[in-house]
Amino acid sequence: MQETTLPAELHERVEELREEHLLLDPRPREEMNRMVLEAMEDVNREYIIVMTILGLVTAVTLFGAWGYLMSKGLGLAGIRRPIYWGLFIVSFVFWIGISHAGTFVSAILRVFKAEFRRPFTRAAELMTTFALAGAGLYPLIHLGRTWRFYWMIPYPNQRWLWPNFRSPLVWDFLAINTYLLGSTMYLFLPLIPDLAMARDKSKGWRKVLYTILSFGWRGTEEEWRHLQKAIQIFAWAIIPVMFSVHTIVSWDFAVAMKLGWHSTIFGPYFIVGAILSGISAVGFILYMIRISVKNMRYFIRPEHFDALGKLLLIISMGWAYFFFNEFLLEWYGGEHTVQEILRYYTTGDMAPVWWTMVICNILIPWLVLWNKNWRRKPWVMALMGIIVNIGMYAERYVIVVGALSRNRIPFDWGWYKPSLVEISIALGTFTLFFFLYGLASRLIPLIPVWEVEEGHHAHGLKRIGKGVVKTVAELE
Amino acid sequence: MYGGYQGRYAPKTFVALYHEPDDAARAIDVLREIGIEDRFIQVQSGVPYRAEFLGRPERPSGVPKYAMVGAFVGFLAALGLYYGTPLLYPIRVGGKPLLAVPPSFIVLFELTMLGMLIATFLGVFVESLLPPVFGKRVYHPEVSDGAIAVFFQVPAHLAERVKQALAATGPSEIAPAEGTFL
Amino acid sequence: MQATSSQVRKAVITVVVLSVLGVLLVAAVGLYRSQQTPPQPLPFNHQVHVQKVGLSCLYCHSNANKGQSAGMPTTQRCIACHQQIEPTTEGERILRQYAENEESIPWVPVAIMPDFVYFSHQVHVNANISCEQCHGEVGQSTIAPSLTKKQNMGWCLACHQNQPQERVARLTSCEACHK
Amino acid sequence: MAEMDPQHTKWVMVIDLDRCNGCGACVTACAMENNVAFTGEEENAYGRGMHWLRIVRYWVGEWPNVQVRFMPMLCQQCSNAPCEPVCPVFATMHSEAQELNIQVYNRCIGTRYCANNCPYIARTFNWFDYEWPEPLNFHLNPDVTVRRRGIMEKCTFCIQRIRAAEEEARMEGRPVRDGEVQPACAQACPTEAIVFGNWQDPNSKVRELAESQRGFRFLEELGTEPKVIYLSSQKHEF
Repeated sequence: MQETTLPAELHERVEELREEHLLLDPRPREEMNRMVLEAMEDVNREYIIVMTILGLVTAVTLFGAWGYLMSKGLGLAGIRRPIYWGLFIVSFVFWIGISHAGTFVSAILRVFKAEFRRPFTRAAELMTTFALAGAGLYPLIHLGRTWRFYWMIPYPNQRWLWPNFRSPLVWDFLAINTYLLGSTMYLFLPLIPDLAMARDKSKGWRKVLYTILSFGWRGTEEEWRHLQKAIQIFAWAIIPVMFSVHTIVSWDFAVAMKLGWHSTIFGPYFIVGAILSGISAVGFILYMIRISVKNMRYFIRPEHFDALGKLLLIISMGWAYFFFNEFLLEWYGGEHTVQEILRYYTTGDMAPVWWTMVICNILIPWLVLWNKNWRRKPWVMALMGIIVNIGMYAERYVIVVGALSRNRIPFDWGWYKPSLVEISIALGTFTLFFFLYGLASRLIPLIPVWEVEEGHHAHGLKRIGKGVVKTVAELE
Repeated sequence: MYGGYQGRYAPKTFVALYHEPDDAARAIDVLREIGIEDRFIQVQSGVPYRAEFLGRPERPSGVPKYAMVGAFVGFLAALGLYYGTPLLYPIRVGGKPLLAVPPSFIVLFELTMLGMLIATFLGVFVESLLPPVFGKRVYHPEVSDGAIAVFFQVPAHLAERVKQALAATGPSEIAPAEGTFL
Repeated sequence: MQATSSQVRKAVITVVVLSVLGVLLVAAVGLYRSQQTPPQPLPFNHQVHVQKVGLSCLYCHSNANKGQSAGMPTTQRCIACHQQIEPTTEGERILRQYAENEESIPWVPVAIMPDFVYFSHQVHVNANISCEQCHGEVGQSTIAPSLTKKQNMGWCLACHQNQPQERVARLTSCEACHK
Repeated sequence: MAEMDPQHTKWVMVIDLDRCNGCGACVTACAMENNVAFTGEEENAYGRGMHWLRIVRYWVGEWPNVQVRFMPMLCQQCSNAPCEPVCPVFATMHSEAQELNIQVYNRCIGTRYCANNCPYIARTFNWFDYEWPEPLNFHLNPDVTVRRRGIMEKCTFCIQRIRAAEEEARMEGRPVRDGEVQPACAQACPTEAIVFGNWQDPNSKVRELAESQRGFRFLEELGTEPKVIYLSSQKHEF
């Protein structure tokens, strides 16, 4: 920011750096506030049409189909003996995976002080919350008797019965609730100052809404001190929670006696897979925000896609390592049933899905992401988001459905075809996610303005010899 | 504050608005030189500034204490649920002992973290006394535009002197303010 | 600013008060309805039969020590006594009508066993558990009774756990009562 | 008769594979006794049959010397059951006194985790509410719950018969006699391949048969400690 000390001949280079990096390109807070508020209040006709369609489609394909499923019985889904878990559990694991992006981008990058995170932490945290909202539906949807789900909650009752704390499903229940509550609070805390800003700047029903939601925030030294301390605690504490959530989801499979599931590497394998799909989904969401929400081209720039692309490449490599490790060890183990399962994956009926997974998760990312120019193109990263998520959906399909199709008694081998109701519900969660996200994009500031301004304060340019470099000051 | 004083000694609250932290820091020095104690000064800002930037007294936040208490409560709740409920009504499964230690770590971990996170969250509101239930508090809406608002309380007869002294620090506005600090 | 915050406060208070009232209303209606006795085909008086006449429970509910269900008295069993008594009450007149038409009395059961519960009166009666221990003081009621004791799973378990040590495991196992 | 502890029994089943000819009478009897629903031809072909007991059929040897073998497969009532710890609501649990695997239908919420974790694929799920159109409903056994949709179920060793025999024995003040309890499958087996009894009774027929040289337990290496003992003079291997 000390441009006065920079000589004129470096002007061009400085301009270049400004254009590249959001944090070197400060605009007055008022203008940023206005930009963010404009984005929120930009409820145009297109938006209303899209949201109406999304809402109606969700109501029919998700909730309508769910109601139909409940009224008739789970037989409407394509599951059968011995494939007792199907698309619902696949989708459940998938959405839990997506939900890891918010925490990863926000908490881990905050702990490691990765400055590029600043403008899109909230977009990622919103993803976490809504993906969890979608994921949380599946354990309910897939129950044979959804209306009895509350028996999993530990509460004193006339039956004198408690849930079985040995069951991985109860661990799931505890972990997902902890994560959902934790990540929602973690979304809300840094949002308070922005809501206070919105309160000061808006009128009508929005003013009432933000007055309630901002809890009378004023930005005093005390308030900031407590808020920052809390955010710090959250950032550190929510990381192990996030790791535990997907580990426990993987334990749903790994603790079972089922061959193809009983694997010691499933915990970290699932975590890396979750972050892989989550990070790539962030790329897709940022692209969507950039093209569809007003004023966002200033906040979300190629540098952010570049950074995400690098992360994605590393995580794709990590995923490939775990995948190879798992496959190789199972293969060398040489047990008959496992051999059959692996044959079923690679050359059997599951082969198209299995190879989709390999191509989408390893081949395509590795071929594309090494190139900086491609990484910097938002649409390329959006496409990567779709491709990697197709690959990750396929991975969960292979693990859940593939392993269940083969067991120790060949008489009981089976195949599985998702039914229309299942597919409809699975698609319905996607529309639900986009519907909620679209709603939130007009209700709360998508960009954490105060964090961006703080970033502006922290970043500067410094001349060294005949060049100019970026500097970062540690404010926190 | 200045409780009981009437007339020309009655306290009055003012706000001085700045756009640069340097100016705000100088203003606070000026106020202190005049003899206004730190507790009669309150700073509001749109981004967090560390206390040392503005030369304000450093005070630790109480939030970590909430976190620790919350974690402890969560831990106790988990202990009670995991080890207590099987004793209330024992149900055997799979030939396993009623009280098994290894799976308890999972329950203990999750509920400890849940307790900690909830307590931290609530701690912010309790510690900063949000939402305002004790009446109106001083506030300047320009704070959300990045301005730094320095609120101070002075006895009425000193108000003019303080205002004049502050004029040198380049505030964009000095005005009377309404409400309590809290 | 001032106006808005008071509006907000008003809105919040209204919502809270209304929802509390709503919950209370639902609870009150539920409580009231749960205390109603179902209408019976004739006003039967337990008190007269048990305290004045001195019948034992097994005289009418004669299957209680022989099988799972305690059984309701047949019309024949009622009329066996009542044909020797001049009908004075409304109930006795209705009883005669049933007897003349050779119909059984369509009693409305008060204690309904869910179909997933296995319960045998025989076992409990033979273990010397008095009827009142589970059914309460039915013998003192003057109308066809409502459930005087809340019978739910915890209530069953309270007794089953309170047994000689060597039998508790068997008595508290799920399959002891669930089928 | 030796002293037996009436508070503790261990019910076991012996299935003599050398005697089994795969007729399927046990499957039918089981369905009749336990109100097992008929799912219809189409559903059954899709793998939605509700049999608690099914005849696993497989071939041994190379063409033309192919032999067909049958193996009645049912819940093995494992002492160390993989299905039990995974149920979140204790719908499947272990009866300590009778050493049986219990499925409490009205507690089940239908996670189907137990079925995935069963190496014997012995559990079946109520995909729909099945109907017994008149006059089929007259065969329904009042001692067994009619399950509704979304519930997991499995072989119970005909617990209603065990309970009835135990109650009768208790009223008469004696232990249950060997052979007094017979599950429907054992009762229906024309070749008497299925024998049922109390392991705690040293003179019982099951005890005698189970100790024969031909005895083995299916997938014993998994450590599930099944309580169904198969007898075969040939090697059974998949």
